[in-house]
Amino acid sequence: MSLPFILFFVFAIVAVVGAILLIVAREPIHSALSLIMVMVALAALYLLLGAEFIAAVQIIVYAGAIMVLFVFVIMLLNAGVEERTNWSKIAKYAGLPLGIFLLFELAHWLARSAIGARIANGSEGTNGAVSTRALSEMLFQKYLFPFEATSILILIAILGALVLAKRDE
Amino acid sequence: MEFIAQHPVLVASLVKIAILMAVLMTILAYLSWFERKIIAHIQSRWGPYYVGAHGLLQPLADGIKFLFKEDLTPPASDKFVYTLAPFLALTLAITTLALIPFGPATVWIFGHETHLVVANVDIGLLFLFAITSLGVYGVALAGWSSNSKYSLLGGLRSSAQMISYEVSLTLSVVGVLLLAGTFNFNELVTSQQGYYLHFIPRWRIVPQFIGFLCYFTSAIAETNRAPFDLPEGEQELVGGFHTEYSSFKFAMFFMAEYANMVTVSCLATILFLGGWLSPFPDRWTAMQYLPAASLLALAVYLAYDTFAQMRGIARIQLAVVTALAAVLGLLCLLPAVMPVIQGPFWFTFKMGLLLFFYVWTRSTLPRLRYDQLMSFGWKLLLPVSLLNLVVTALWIVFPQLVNHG
Amino acid sequence: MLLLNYLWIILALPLAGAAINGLFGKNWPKRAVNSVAIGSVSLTLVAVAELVREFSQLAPAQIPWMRNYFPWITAGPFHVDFALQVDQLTVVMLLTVSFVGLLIHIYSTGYMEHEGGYYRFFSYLNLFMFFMLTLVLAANIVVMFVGWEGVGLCSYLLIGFWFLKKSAADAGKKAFIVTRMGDFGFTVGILLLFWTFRSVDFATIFSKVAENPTDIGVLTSICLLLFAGAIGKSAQLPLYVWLPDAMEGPTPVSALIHAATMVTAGVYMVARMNPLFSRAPIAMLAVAIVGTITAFYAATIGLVQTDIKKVLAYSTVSQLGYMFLGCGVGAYAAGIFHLMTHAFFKGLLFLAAGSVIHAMGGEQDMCQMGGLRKKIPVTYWTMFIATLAIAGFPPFAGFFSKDEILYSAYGGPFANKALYALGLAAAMLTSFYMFRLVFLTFFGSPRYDEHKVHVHESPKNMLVPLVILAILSTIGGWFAAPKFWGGQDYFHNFIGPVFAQADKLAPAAETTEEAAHVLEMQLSGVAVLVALIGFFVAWWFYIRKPKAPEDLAKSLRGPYTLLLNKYYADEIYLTLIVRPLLWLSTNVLWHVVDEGMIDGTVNGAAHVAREAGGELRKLQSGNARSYASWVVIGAVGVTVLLLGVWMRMAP
Amino acid sequence: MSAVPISYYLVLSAILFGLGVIAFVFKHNIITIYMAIELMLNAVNLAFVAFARAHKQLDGLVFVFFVIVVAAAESAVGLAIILTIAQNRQSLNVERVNQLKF
Repeated sequence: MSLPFILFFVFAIVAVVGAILLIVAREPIHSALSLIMVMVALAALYLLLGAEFIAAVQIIVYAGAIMVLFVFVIMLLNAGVEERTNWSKIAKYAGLPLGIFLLFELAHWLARSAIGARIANGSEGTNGAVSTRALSEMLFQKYLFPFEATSILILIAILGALVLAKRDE
Repeated sequence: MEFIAQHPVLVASLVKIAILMAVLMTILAYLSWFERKIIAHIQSRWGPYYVGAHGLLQPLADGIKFLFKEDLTPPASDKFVYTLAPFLALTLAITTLALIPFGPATVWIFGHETHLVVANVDIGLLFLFAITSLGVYGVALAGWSSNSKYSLLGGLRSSAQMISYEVSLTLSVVGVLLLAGTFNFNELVTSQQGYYLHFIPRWRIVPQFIGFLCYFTSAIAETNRAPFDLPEGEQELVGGFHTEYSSFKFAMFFMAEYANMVTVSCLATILFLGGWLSPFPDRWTAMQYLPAASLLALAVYLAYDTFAQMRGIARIQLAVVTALAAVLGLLCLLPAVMPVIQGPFWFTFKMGLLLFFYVWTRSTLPRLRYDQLMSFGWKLLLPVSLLNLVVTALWIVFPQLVNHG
Repeated sequence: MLLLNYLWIILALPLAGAAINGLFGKNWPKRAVNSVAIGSVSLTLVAVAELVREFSQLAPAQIPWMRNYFPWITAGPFHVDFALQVDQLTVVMLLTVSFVGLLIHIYSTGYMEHEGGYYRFFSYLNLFMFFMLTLVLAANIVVMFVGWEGVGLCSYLLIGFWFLKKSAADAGKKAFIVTRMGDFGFTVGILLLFWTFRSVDFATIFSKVAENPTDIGVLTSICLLLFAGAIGKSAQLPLYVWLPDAMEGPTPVSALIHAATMVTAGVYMVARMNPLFSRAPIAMLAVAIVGTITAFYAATIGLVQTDIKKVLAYSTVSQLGYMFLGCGVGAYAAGIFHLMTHAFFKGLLFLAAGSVIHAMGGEQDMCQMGGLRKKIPVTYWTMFIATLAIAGFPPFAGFFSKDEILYSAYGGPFANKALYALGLAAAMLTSFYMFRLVFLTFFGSPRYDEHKVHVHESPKNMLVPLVILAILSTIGGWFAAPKFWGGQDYFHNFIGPVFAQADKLAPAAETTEEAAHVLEMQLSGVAVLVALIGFFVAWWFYIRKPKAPEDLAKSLRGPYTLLLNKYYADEIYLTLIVRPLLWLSTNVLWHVVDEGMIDGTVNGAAHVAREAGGELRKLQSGNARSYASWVVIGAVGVTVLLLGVWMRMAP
Repeated sequence: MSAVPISYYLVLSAILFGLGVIAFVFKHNIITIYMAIELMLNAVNLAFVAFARAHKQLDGLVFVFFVIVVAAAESAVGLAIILTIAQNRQSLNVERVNQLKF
């Protein structure tokens, strides 16, 4: 049981627990906190996978910006305990069981399937972090156009948010 | 046991963390004293004076007071989050300091090599930003959980403020990153070695002066300090997000604030002021004695003070301090210590300077109105830092364009 | 080498003129419009002159001179450049078009003076020049097709220039539609051409067809299809019907488009395509036959028409027939030469006719004229010269060209006596109806009310073109005067290289040089004789015994009415083609196919959709959680399919 | 240092994704449903990073980057929508926002 395994299992458990808490919590703010927990744990896992930059971005953008936005909105709307109505029969009788089934199916397949094994072998020998420089070069050369496209997308999103949130007198 | 043997890194880190925490806590404690003293003198008062000589024991007294006060929890509050918030704030604030290198990458202490940093991460700066960006939660959650209008508004305000100023903070730093081409603190510092015209140090503040201004301004806002300390604007909303907090939880917010100040100043030192680098060229070897000299000078002054001014118990306390200063000064003269002490000395010196600026602005400038704050952040600071970034980028790219068509 | 490298300037000038007049000319004074229109065309003429000068300095190897400006269409193997080329044929056409065009522009300034839509008219004319020049300069058949359709469009616009007059509008539509039929063939021909040679460039096609002989059947069909286009454009049987109606347009238009230039595009195309045609004897024969029959047929109709412009229109048709006869018997040079001379004298005839109509204040019926000789002498003399030219009297232009065509029809490589005989008859008829026209118009006693109509000579800017054209129709023939006439036959020497391939293919004449000359002498003698006969008959009928025509008409009631009604061609077309088509499209295509099938399908689809929607919409409960569940169900389905089934199958 | 087999990460991401789906169906509060979506995105990101590590290629990381950016845009708009919804009908329960139906 070496250090990476310990760390992996610690953070994996944290993530899963966070996800479960997200589901069971009745207070939106608790859900948000648990989601932040998941995200931080994932960031740590990214570090384990040697993706430092992504880990940082994950925390800065996801945990630091998006989730802050969520918390912000929750505070703004002062969202209280969620009421659990069950008007959608299909969600109750089909959605949930199938969701659980999906979970186990995916997990089982990924654990057992040949691809999973092959990739597991593929992981051997890869060590050391990805250099941020290489990543940035790929981002700004190979994926330059998508990058610009996303910038446009964000601009549009900002405008949309403005238009939506503006109270029309 | 053998697990530890496998991982000596852990041990080293633990030791460093212990030292850092000890030093940091005292610094945080005495930062309040420092601040109160300076403000007092700026307003031509004495400031804390009676608890110990020159009020040197004031922080201790405050700490004890905080500890023994009753810890109130509003009944309507969300207990879990309410308790979580201050811890979050303080932990995050302190964690960042683990990334700050206080001295050269490798120094030799008593024959074996160490780094004067807890964690030398390859992309340290990004991590620092990552952690500081989480700092918002402390405030926001505190504001929300204590379930009171003042707190909520304060929390909302401060989180909004922090988010909006984080943008310009990051942007103003990017200019430096472009010039240095790395996220690693050590490289960031070492890339600032050398001198213009043989005596002006090659610090990033010279080419990035605008960036520095933007950085420092948004840093003040980021740490919710005057003149941007709206969240605890007493006039409109009592104590802001920590209105409902009392005793030690309140103290934690306090310490978190100071820790943030320290972090930000450290960052500014590293990015713009050449970190631990000495402002003087190495050939001026005499300057190596500067730390010792300054400490000894302090000791001398204190000694004079002790015997000229002090009476009774205060005289004894001050004598102890004098002795401490003298011992430290002499310690710095040891050939084993002298090279090691250079980096930290200059680092703390610059950091202290910046902290002094902090206090200075606080005691000088009036508080902004909220809309002023926001428009200042979005309409002035952000564009300026963006412009700075663009100009820097062009400055870097232009030669390439010229050369390679 | 300015213009050789910048050929497009020649196209740009008239286009610019058209654009400027069309866009801004509406409120400009007539003078401004004139200066733009005429300025652009005269500049074009100057450019063409310069081009010819530079062209004359080219080495034979450099001809045809190609310029490739930009790739226009690229779709897989199908690649078309916007490319222009210049060779002798092009030069001849360029000179003819731009020169006659300029004269007619000038003429129009006088003729259209009192008309509305002045700027529109000139903008159209310039546009026509642009397209005509494009057609002539094109280096591949697609660009040529652009010009081809462009001139068609302009002729439509100009025929229907007075679009408020129903007859004019209908004539325009008729011209457009009838030509379409030919163009359909032309388009198919282009496709077949590309399919056969994998290229649309003339140079490539000709070299390929020269190198490896292609299947004769394919070649023939290509040529026939292209010729179908020519039939439509150049108003040959059976698609000639639009040209007489086209006379609804202003007379300058008739002169420029429907006599001098556009209608000859077909001839030009056939000549341009000569390497193909010469390899397809059947096609050649078809061309020749169609040409000859048209020539004769149109001439017969021309005999009895009383509308001065209609007569000219039919004579145009028949002259075009001559040109095709020339090409058909392998004498392309002769055909082109006749094209040129015909441009001169037929243009002149139309302009003169226009001048007459102008003088008569819009009267077009020759039975309402007469005795105008004194009143409008210039018009009279010019028109008389033109008549001599068209009738084929030496030494006027028409003589040489027509004579040469007839000669090659008789003794040429693809000679055919029957065609020759028919052509000769047509020649006689030509001279008859032309002199009939002259006599009816200018001689005898006035048959109009002199108090109402006060005849006046046209203004200078109309007469000058007449005179110039008259001079040309007089001396124009000497460009191609055969040796034994003491001429140098510049024309053939000049244009010869273009038809080198065709001449190589042609079976060598079995007769010797001087024998040929003798034969040609005799034939031209015969031609002149025939023309004289026509002249005398006309003189007899319309000067000597003015009553005779009526008697003849009475005695030959049947044929007369037949001719008068143009062989009832329009009526026949109406009953045979138009009516059935109309019936088909209304009763079958409209009521059955469109309303029944298409609308039925659409409505049925809509109905099905509505019914299905009515059922399915119950799924839309408005409860987002249900939707989420549906999504999950779908996801599970897909994953089960993917992981459970597909992954198992995958090795 | 023996690396953790990639399949572990994949399984983890699968579990997180499944939990996200469950939350997506189970939660009633619109904001939390958004969070569920974010959770799923995160799970996918983990898979991406794992694959990138496995194939020793950076593209996966770039994709993660894009996913994060798009998520940011999406949440900005989404939260604005939520704000308007909450203003118009004083409830965040997704089942109470059911006017848009046949």
